[in-house]
Amino acid sequence: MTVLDFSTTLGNAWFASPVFTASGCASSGRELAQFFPLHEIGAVVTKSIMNKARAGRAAPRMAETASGMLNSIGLQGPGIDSFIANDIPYLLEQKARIIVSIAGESIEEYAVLARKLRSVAGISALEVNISCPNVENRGLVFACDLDASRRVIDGVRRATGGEIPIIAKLSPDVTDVTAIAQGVVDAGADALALINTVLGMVINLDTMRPHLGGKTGGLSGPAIKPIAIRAVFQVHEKLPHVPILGMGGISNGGDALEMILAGASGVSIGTASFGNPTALMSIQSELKELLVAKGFSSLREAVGFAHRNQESESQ
Amino acid sequence: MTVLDFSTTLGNAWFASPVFTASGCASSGRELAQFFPLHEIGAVVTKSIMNKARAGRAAPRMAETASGMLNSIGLQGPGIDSFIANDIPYLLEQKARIIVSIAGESIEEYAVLARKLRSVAGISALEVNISCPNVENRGLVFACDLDASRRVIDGVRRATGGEIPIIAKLSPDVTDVTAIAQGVVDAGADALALINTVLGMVINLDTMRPHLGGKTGGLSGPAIKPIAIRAVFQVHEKLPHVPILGMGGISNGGDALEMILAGASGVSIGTASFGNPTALMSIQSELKELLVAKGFSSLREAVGFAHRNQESESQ
Amino acid sequence: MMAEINRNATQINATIVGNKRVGQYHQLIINIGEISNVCKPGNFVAINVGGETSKMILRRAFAISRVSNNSTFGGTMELIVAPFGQGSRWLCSQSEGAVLDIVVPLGNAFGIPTTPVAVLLVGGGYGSAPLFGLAEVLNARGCRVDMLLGASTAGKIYAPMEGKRSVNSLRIFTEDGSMGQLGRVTDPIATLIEDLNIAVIYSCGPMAMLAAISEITQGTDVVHQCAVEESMACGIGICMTCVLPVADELGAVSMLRSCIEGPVMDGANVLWKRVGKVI
Amino acid sequence: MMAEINRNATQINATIVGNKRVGQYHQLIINIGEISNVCKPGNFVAINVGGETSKMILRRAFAISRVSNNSTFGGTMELIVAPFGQGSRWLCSQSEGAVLDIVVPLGNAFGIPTTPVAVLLVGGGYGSAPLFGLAEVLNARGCRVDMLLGASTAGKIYAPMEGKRSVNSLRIFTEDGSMGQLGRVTDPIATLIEDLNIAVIYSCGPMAMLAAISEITQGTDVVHQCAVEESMACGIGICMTCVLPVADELGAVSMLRSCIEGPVMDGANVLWKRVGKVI
Ligand SMILES: Cc1cc2nc3c(=O)[nH]c(=O)nc-3n(C[C@H](O)[C@H](O)[C@H](O)COP(=O)(O)OP(=O)(O)OC[C@H]3O[C@@H](n4cnc5c(N)ncnc54)[C@H](O)[C@@H]3O)c2cc1C
Ligand SMILES: Cc1cc2nc3c(=O)[nH]c(=O)nc-3n(C[C@H](O)[C@H](O)[C@H](O)COP(=O)(O)OP(=O)(O)OC[C@H]3O[C@@H](n4cnc5c(N)ncnc54)[C@H](O)[C@@H]3O)c2cc1C
Ligand SMILES: Cc1cc2nc3c(=O)[nH]c(=O)nc-3n(C[C@H](O)[C@H](O)[C@H](O)COP(=O)(O)O)c2cc1C
Ligand SMILES: Cc1cc2nc3c(=O)[nH]c(=O)nc-3n(C[C@H](O)[C@H](O)[C@H](O)COP(=O)(O)O)c2cc1C
Ligand code: FES
Ligand code: FES
Repeated sequence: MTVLDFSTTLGNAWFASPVFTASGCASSGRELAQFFPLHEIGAVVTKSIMNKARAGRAAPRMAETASGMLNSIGLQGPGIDSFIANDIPYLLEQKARIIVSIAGESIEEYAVLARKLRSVAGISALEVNISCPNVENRGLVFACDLDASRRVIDGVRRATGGEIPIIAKLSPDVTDVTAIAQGVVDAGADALALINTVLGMVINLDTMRPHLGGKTGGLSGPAIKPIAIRAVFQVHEKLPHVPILGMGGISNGGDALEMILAGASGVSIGTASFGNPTALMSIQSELKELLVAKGFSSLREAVGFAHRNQESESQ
Repeated sequence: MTVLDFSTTLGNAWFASPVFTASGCASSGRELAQFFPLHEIGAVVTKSIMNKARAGRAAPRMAETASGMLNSIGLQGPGIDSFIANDIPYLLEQKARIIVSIAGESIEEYAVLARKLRSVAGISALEVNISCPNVENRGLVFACDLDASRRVIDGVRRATGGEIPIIAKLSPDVTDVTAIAQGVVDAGADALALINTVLGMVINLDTMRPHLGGKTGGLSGPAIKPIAIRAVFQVHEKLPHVPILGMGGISNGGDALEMILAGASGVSIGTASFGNPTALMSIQSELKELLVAKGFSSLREAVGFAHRNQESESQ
Repeated sequence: MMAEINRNATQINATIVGNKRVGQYHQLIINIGEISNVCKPGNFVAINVGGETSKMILRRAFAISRVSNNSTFGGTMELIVAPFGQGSRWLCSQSEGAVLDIVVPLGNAFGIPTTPVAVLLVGGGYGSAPLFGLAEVLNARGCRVDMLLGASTAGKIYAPMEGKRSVNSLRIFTEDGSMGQLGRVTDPIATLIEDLNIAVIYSCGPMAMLAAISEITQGTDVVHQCAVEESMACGIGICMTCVLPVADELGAVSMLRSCIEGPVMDGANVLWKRVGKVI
Repeated sequence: MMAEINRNATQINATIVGNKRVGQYHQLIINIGEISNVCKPGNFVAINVGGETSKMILRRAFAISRVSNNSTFGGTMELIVAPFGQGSRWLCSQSEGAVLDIVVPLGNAFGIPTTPVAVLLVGGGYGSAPLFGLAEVLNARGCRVDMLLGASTAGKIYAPMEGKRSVNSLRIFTEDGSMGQLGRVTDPIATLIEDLNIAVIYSCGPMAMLAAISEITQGTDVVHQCAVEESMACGIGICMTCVLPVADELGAVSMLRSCIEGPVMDGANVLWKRVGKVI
């Protein structure tokens, strides 16, 4: 039997497994600990945290759609200080690997968050969620604006001094995701996370108005998997040396492998955990089995294989 | 019982029903005629036609995805001359209302097509599919480029001399669909069709390479409905006086109503006809019943109702 | 407290051992083995619906109506399901022998008074389901238990024969008068609080009913423990979709997850008027 | 011709009256009433899979194996289904009495020689299904019918007892030798053409098998009528996903829809090497 090297790296961070939670889909980890030991997965990516505590959007905050769901949480959270005081110690106690997701309303807020986290021990990487409205620029989402995206990452880079790998999380709601990817990598991102949710809406046929309190919401789940695979494929094609944390609709080992073949070095599991609290465990073991069955001796060999395999097509 | 006015208009074209086929999902009509009389629906929107005959992309051309499908047809078709000679007369004979969808690889090709169609009797409107690669500009899709989109519509407008309503069909794969919408309306579009398919990819786990012959494909079906509703809502909010032909994942009367409440004056049914050849008939009758049940006396009253209804929310 | 989130919750494959129509509802009996020992009145279960090829990716939540620890099947739980939309209709169509993927028990439980006091149980529609199991527990504690059930019409009243044994009185209200008294279940509450010297009201039903009861108990000493029903994506506290605005003792309002800090909440603390608004 | 596209095709709710495992396949018998009268060997049926809440939005195509016009159920059709992926597994799991949403008959039919000639029928895996019904028709025309069936292993050979009655000889090949002869079904074809003076080969099975037969018949007078199997989104000619590169008499190549200009095609005209390539 082949011994499979299942480990992966994002920037200079090493992980024993490439299967992570997705930000906002595991809260800060505690809630899942009843279902599996948090140290058995690659890492816990925590819910995007802002500088101040935040109540989030009005209910209803979700709508189920065909093979997907819309959410409109609005980054509810306790604020960075409480997070550092309460959530990080818990995760460390569980021996979980930690990737902290940060979100801001201004370029400065991102930098403040990064500075506060720089000195916290035990954080493997920062995921920078730039799919937030930029209050300084007409609420335009950072991730939809090349220049704003670059400036956020540049600010975070300066704040961390390069000590912690920076993963820039991109939105698919752009004309050319590879241009944004290139921009944030130039600005100092060590890795990329894609995709965030796709902007969507559901009209409630009873009230005959938008169902969600926040009107629009983010579409996630199997419905968006083809969009995520495409985005990862395109970005890996353009930037083959930049590690990608792939996500969007992954719910079984086959989906995870598809994402890895497209170019992801790791995968985040979001919505699948809602339908199945042990999804991370089953995806992890199915992915291992599939890699072995396909004859790979390491995860690394499989990363981006769909690109390399293109010329060798026989018919 | 209320007498429902089910008619709609797009520019100066009037239709007895707001339920149309979607371009590329009804071929040129003949194939569906076995399942229902073509004159009973709002209009047949024909498969996008180019100037010359075209073989299209390599197989496999489709992949089923969760609540959706990817297609990569590559605009296979007989070319405009054969289309005018063979397909239009057939549709006229069936007493079907006809919307001809045109596609080009250059701004000039669109104008040529429009000129050829200008003199053909019995065409209710032109749908201009600008989701095509612009061979004169690095294959950049027209619909993803504000300036190219405007120039296509401007050229078509000049060629038709304003005699036939022009419906510009937009892609959702852009950062701001309302900006493209505004641009094409300024350039002379009388109405908008949205959305075209969303760019996606599936990796085949057997071959471990992109499943489709054309690698990427267009995602359609219920999976994308929330994206379509959002796009229609956004565009109607910005341009309330521009009629919209809404499409994307509509498979029952409730879906059609949702689209209309979001701002569409008519709906196109694409992928649903693949799974159900009589989908147009059932959607049409369900929509009628729903409008009556909701107390509308005309379709027109329901168009964009989700916007007007927002202030009146009680709690 | 935090370390106890989802304590006891287990994901299991559980077999349906009974499915019976009761009025407009289905009474489902599901074999959950020893887990029945840790289920408390107020807890709920989250069920996968639609099978392997389903487009419905989220679980559906159902209040546990009752558990039985020594039935012929080992431990079982009972659910009362309204065939409302696609997921619940699918569930109601499952036959005996069908295996469900469930997560159970979830959520907190109704608080039980430490001294025998007079309590009123108010149920709307299938909201009566968990109240009968609760009544047994309260009864065993020596409480005087009175119950009010309401619904739009007779077929939506769920009031099983055996359930009535644990209650002192049971009054039924329907909006169309087709069963019990014509009117709303909330109509007699104010009077009953006075007459019976009610210390605690336990309620379960539509949000509007819970809000109405909170209005009645406002400013009184009556404790109002209500089981809320917000739409839930995960049921285990990881998605933040199921939140309600709740005030703490100091009046600070936060959006609490009704799946783990509920479904049972103190009605006096929920800001009913701000449900569905940005806080 | 164009006016005849999908002629006879009807969308109906049809009841399963039989579902039996045969080797690795399921034999389904479906009641289609009078429609059985217009089904011809080569036609296929498109079936909705997964039910109301399914994430599978496209129909699945299955060759009609045989029809029976005066069975006890009225007209029925038989399908041989391999439980391969989600859709076909769902179909195989449906019990007698289940109602399917089907569109039938679709596609063209095998051409039948006007004079009694010697024909060879070649089936791969479940591809043998439509060949038995075809054999009966050919037999009735006075043709000499010989048959070759192949598969990777014995469980994938479908060769019903009654089917053998209409054929002169039946030889079976398996790649693992677990049934019949060890080898490929295409191995003996060249010799048989000579020995039996074959005029037409009818084939149904994997694309590679069809291509191999076309290579054998290339340059000979033997007509090769093959039933192709491209993945189909609609089955009725409206989506253009199921195309194959096919040459006409003048050598001009076009992408023909295998659902309406097939599934039966002239193997000599299909550009097998260009399947899956841009033409
Ligand atoms: C804590 C809790 C306890 C519940 N107990 C019961 C019970 O005992 N019996 C019972 O019949 N139902 C109960 N429900 C409601 C039950 O979950 C919904 O009836 C069911 O989810 C409806 O789903 P559907 O698929 O049939 O409808 P759909 O309309 O197809 O559902 C679409 C989505 O909306 C959500 N949704 C729809 N209605 C409700 C609702 N009333 N509450 C919350 N989410 C909803 C669904 O979960 C789903 O995600 C409970 C809900 C919660 C949160
Ligand atoms: C004209 C025709 C006749 C057929 N006759 C038979 C038959 O008699 N018996 C039988 O078992 N199968 C037959 N098939 C294949 C049958 O349609 C597929 O087995 C079935 O679609 C597999 O679907 P699935 O959902 O199980 O697999 P999945 O892998 O889940 O299917 C995913 C998608 O790929 C398509 N697909 C997968 N395999 C095939 C295939 N081999 N050919 C075409 N599309 C495919 C499906 O239609 C679906 O859209 C036929 C196909 C065609 C086109
Ligand atoms: C309820 C919910 C909350 C989310 N919150 C965040 C968040 O706080 N920060 C973030 O970067 N992404 C957030 N996401 C996006 C996910 O991390 C992920 O990118 C997306 O859902 C696609 O993956 P999935 O289909 O596996 O869920 C959220 C998604 C959901 C469904
Ligand atoms: C197989 C297929 C072919 C299509 N061809 C065209 C086309 O030629 N021109 C065009 O404008 N849109 C084309 N479309 C897009 C549809 O018209 C429609 O915009 C899209 O599929 C979303 O609607 P739906 O979800 O109802 O299918 C095609 C879609 C499909 C699935
Ligand atoms: S339902 Fe997910 S947090 Fe409550
Ligand atoms: S399957 Fe749609 S055209 Fe053939």
